[in-house]
Amino acid sequence: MTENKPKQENLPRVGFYICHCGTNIAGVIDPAEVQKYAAGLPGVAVSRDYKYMCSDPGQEMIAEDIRKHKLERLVVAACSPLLHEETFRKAAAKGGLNPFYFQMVNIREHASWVHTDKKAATEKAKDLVRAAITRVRYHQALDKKRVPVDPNVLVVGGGIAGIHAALTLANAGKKVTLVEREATIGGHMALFDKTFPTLDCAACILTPKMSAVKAHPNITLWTYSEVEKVEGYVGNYKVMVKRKPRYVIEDLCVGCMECIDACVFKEPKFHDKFNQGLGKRKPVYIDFPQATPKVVLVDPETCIQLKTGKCKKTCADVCDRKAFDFEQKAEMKEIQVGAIVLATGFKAHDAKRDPQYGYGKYPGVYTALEIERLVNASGPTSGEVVLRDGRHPKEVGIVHCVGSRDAKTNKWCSRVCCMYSLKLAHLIKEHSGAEVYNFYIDMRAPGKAYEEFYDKLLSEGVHFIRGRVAEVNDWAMTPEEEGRLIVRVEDTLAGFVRRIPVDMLVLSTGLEPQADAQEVRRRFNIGCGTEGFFQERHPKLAPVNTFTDGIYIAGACQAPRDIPDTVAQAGAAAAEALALIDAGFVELEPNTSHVIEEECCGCKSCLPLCPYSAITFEEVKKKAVINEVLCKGCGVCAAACPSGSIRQNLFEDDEIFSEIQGVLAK
Amino acid sequence: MTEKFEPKIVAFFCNWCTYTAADLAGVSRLKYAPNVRVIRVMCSGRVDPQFVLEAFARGADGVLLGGCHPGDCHYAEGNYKTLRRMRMLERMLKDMGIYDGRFRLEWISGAEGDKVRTVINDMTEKVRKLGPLDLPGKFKEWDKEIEELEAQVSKSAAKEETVHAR
Amino acid sequence: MPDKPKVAFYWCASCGGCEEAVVDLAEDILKVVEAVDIVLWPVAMDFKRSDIEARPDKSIVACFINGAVRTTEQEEWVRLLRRKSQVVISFGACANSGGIPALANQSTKEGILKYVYEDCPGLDNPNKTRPQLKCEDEGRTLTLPELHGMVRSLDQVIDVEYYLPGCPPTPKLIMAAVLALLTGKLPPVGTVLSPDIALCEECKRKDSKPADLALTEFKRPHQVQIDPEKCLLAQGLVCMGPATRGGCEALCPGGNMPCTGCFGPTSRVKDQGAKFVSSVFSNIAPKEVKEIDAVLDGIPDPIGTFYRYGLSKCLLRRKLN
Amino acid sequence: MKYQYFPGCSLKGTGRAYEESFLAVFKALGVEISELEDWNCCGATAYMSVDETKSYALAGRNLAIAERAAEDVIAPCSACYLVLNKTMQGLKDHPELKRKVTSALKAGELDYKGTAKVRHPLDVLVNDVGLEEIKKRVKNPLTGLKLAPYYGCQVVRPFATFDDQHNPVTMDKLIATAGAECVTWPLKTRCCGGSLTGTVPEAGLRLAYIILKEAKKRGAQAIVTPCPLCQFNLDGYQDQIARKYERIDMPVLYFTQVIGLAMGLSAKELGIKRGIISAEAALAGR
Repeated sequence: MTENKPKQENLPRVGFYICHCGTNIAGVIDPAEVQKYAAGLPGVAVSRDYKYMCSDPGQEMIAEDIRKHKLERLVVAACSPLLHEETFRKAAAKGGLNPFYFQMVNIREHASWVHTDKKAATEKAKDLVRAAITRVRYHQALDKKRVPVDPNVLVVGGGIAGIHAALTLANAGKKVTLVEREATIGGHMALFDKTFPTLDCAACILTPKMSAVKAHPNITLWTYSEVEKVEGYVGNYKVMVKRKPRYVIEDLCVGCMECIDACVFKEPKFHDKFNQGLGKRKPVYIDFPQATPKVVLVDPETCIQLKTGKCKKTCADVCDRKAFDFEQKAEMKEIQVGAIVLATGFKAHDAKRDPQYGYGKYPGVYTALEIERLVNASGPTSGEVVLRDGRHPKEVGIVHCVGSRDAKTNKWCSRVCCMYSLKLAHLIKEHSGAEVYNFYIDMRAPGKAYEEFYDKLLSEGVHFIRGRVAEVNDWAMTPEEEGRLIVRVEDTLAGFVRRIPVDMLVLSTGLEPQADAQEVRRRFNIGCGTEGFFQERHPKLAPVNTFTDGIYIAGACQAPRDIPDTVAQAGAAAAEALALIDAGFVELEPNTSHVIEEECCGCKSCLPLCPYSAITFEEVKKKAVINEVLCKGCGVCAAACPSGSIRQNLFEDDEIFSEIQGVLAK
Repeated sequence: MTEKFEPKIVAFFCNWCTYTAADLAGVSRLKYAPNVRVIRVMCSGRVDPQFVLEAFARGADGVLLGGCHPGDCHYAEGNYKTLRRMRMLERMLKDMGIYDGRFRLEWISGAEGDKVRTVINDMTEKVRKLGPLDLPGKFKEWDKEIEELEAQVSKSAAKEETVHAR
Repeated sequence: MPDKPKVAFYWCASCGGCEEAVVDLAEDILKVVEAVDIVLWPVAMDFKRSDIEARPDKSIVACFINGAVRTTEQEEWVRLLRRKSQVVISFGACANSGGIPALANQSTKEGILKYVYEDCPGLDNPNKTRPQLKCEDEGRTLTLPELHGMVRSLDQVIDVEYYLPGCPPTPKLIMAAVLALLTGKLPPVGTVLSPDIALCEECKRKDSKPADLALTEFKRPHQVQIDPEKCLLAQGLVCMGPATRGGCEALCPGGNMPCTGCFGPTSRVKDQGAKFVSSVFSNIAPKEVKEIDAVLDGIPDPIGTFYRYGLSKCLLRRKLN
Repeated sequence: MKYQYFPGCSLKGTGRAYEESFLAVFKALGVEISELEDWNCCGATAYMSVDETKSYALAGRNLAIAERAAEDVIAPCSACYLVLNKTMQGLKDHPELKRKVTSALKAGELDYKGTAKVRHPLDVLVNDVGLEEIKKRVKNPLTGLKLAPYYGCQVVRPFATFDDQHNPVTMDKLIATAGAECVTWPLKTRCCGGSLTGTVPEAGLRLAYIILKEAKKRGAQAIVTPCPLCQFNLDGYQDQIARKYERIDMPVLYFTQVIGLAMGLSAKELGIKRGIISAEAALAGR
């Protein structure tokens, strides 16, 4: 079998440099010895050691040597390439050498700093240097590719995160398309009455932003729509959006809502999703008065016309704008964007997964979101705290950590439940005068003015019982308990088990990833952590970036978070997108892979390996083709090509084999 | 005099997690055995089983492969591909007589500098106990049987030639 | 009449299939015989070693050697032929990479002898007699060649100019090689005389291969009803085609059997088995160790499967003991 | 359909009515039942707390015998069901324990592999026979009868996979299939007093009383259970409960008796009369 080994006599001329890094390296490794050793290796034309290679004189020395000694390759033994690879590539370029004819040897982080045996560390440095010198002979001249960035942005999700990101981008003059799955923007925040800890009215702070979105000349708002497909790469995404039929022409409807009154159903009788099923709606409806866009829609599941085709269509008759269109079909729209902000939010934990709390079994048990609607002035009871059977609760229990901090369901802390439980306790007490019991594991109030809010609640006379509720049932042991819900809980501060009868029980359900988070992440080619929330590129240093360039995340789709943090993150995501767009182009590291066409047999083994869909199959030639712009340079395909027909720049087989041989040749 | 055997271990570390962790170990000045030589790849998925075999064939006493934890791969799923093929490679190595931890796959995240130390120390000690693998030496040893004959044949050939010439 | 070029054929550790392949040239063989003088062909003609020894060095234009090198006698022969030949063509999988005989590199020489002469079921050898390298019989000394410690490919013993791959090489490739030799249109030394592109290129099932195999199970050919149209890998069968050099025109897949890799790897690959593993196992479905292992269990003999013809050329060369 | 049957001590003693009704119902449903040959104590009772290994060995012996046949094993007693399943799991999780147990069994020329499948009759009735099939054979629907399903602690915890641990419903479905009304209550799996009635009677009796009282309060005419110990505790101590608290007079039936009645089997075949608190009034009065 052939091995294209460079012949001894035509070896490229290598310049070798070893850095002392003050005493950081020289304190353990003997640079002079390594330098002498390298000088004796085949092909090495120049070998030097120097105090600080990364300093200007150090770099200048390299550039000078390249010119003077006609060096064709460069090896520097110093710190980690993650730190200074770019520095020495530039030094090479300054000397007129292609920057990729360079290999760096890490003898600081990987040797001098981690070893105490000087002799062994020096030997290790020699091995690594020999490997690099052997390897660098195989290096190829490469160029960095630049691709332009489309200035338009897609924001997915119309909750407070998406709204804020869209407005920030639009205010900066970028064209934004905001896509929302529901009929209105506003997200979970639109359900709330008040927000903690300031207790400002959620509608008062949210609805102006919603209207601003609708009115902004730079924002195209598509509600009742979903992203179906995403193609392309950073700066150049092609997105397919499906606009579901509302059966009402959006541009014609002015939101007068006369059609709702005119519907053949005299009374609303269908499940009202927006009100968590606590209220009822008609087949033609609008989620809430401030819905944005303020456009009605028709539910095909319950509308007689859409189900049977036989209805008097009183709704359409009353519409003088002729906005009804019962023939409307789903529409596919294609847009081009340079960046995408994902703000798809969360799903509340399904309380039925914890049967011990009796949700769905006892009508007196509610989820926190239901209570949000119940205490909301514009909710189904106009803010009156009333039980499903019409009674007014005298005592109310709030169970914290339902679907949070629980090995059986979700291990994570949902971060907002303590605070919203406090808020609900306050509102319930305020609206009904009931005694309120909070059952908590730990009270977590780590935000600005949060602990103070907790203090306020304590002074309001809300009861706090530290303990995880074991069970809720209707098993009365005394006459006083008759007809009530019994909360059994170990009071871990008092040290005994208590039975607390209540009339209403609120389950503070945790925040979970959206049910389709996995599908969505695949559609956008980003990652999910083990718990299913979208994965940020770095938990500290790149919290709104993803591993796919040009796609940013904000809000509770990344992890449970409250409104202030969500808005801050949305702003950060918008800023990252702006930084990308305003640069105008992106430069790509040339460590991409490519298929050698005449060697490829078209076996498709590489196709499914690429998480970025950079590899496609060219159906005419029946060969695999790699789009080098989409390729992120992992090299999985190169490792797996069964006939060795894929090469990865900077990590070619020859380069790695020679490095292995070099490191072991002695 | 018997010198203490110092195993040679070749490591392939992914750029984003394990190589970064090794850098972190350095920055934290953790001390560990000087027996490992790291070769950097962008993703553990770039590691072709051929590289592992080549390292053994060229004299490595052990081969260590480090990647991101499952689910944390910088390239989404590269480490799963590594895991799958390396599970098979492990079986093949065993069938070829290389086992007992001479080949090791570890998931080390960028935050786990300490794990770099413990894994390297542990592997160095384990391989030290196993003793040298020394495949290049073995290859030479095995090929002695044909070298002997080669020498003989060429000798007799030389003789024949002289006879022939006469 | 001017001397026709002298050509030799020789066999080492092989099954005879390579000889059959030469015979399979059918009437074409007459053209060959017309063009050359065969000076050695143990399967068909009666020449002695002394005949070859008597020839001048490099007097044979081309020598085709099939079979792996397992014994001292084979080694002596190939060294002799090397000396007498201008060009040596390593012929067939056994010569190229050890072939089926090289699977013996999973056992020691002693292990093999012990099994064959002592432990093998159905053996009637109560005294555990083993053949002797030398014995005296009626005053004559009889000798037997000695088994080497391992099976080697031809190029691990002598230098080789060209390789004809296959178990056995196809008549078409043989004829092309012979023509190249006769016309002097020879590629660079070291070339494998077959297209340097993997087998899928010429496989009729290629189009039916799905992009994502996501295999959940491996099966052996006898365990399934093989679909004659569909890609064999897609059917869960280990088909080495993607990691195997083409040139055979996908004979086995055409005959409803998966490729077992006899043509060896392409020139870009050092170790066919390792490379195949890298490719096909990256594409299995499971992500959990337990489930992955369950899939791998479908391949009970990995070495015998992935190195069926190439264990001598495995980078590790043989099983360590 | 064919099963092996592991009676355990209860079904041959205090729980005879369970055995009678179980066999009668399964026979009427056309399910073939063959008693496990040469079975021994399941290993429950005091064994588990005194010597775990011996307890596992005892259970292991039954399992090893059961493995000889291909059929699943039905263990109607909750304790037997629990211990046999616990043994399978324990021997799977702890190789050392398995080694000890298998070597003990080897001495008795038994080979334990861990391939048996231990089932509860509730599971078999609902998932193998099926409610539809049972419904077809209901000749005498128990209309108007209000029954409280009481599962006890062992049958769904922790190994059962056929029902929810917090809120089991298989027996509820069977009661409904029998045509009776099912009481909803939160005490389905609360402790019946277990062995405490014998050791710490003041605690045990209180627990039994709580269950009986709540069932009565919710209008149940009888409690239905799949566990012989529960049946014995709830049925047998009502006199003592009457002395200590109040008289309840709540019949406690096996679910197999209830289904048997609905299928038109005779009270005699089903051992209805074996109960201490007579069920006759409840059954007649509906």
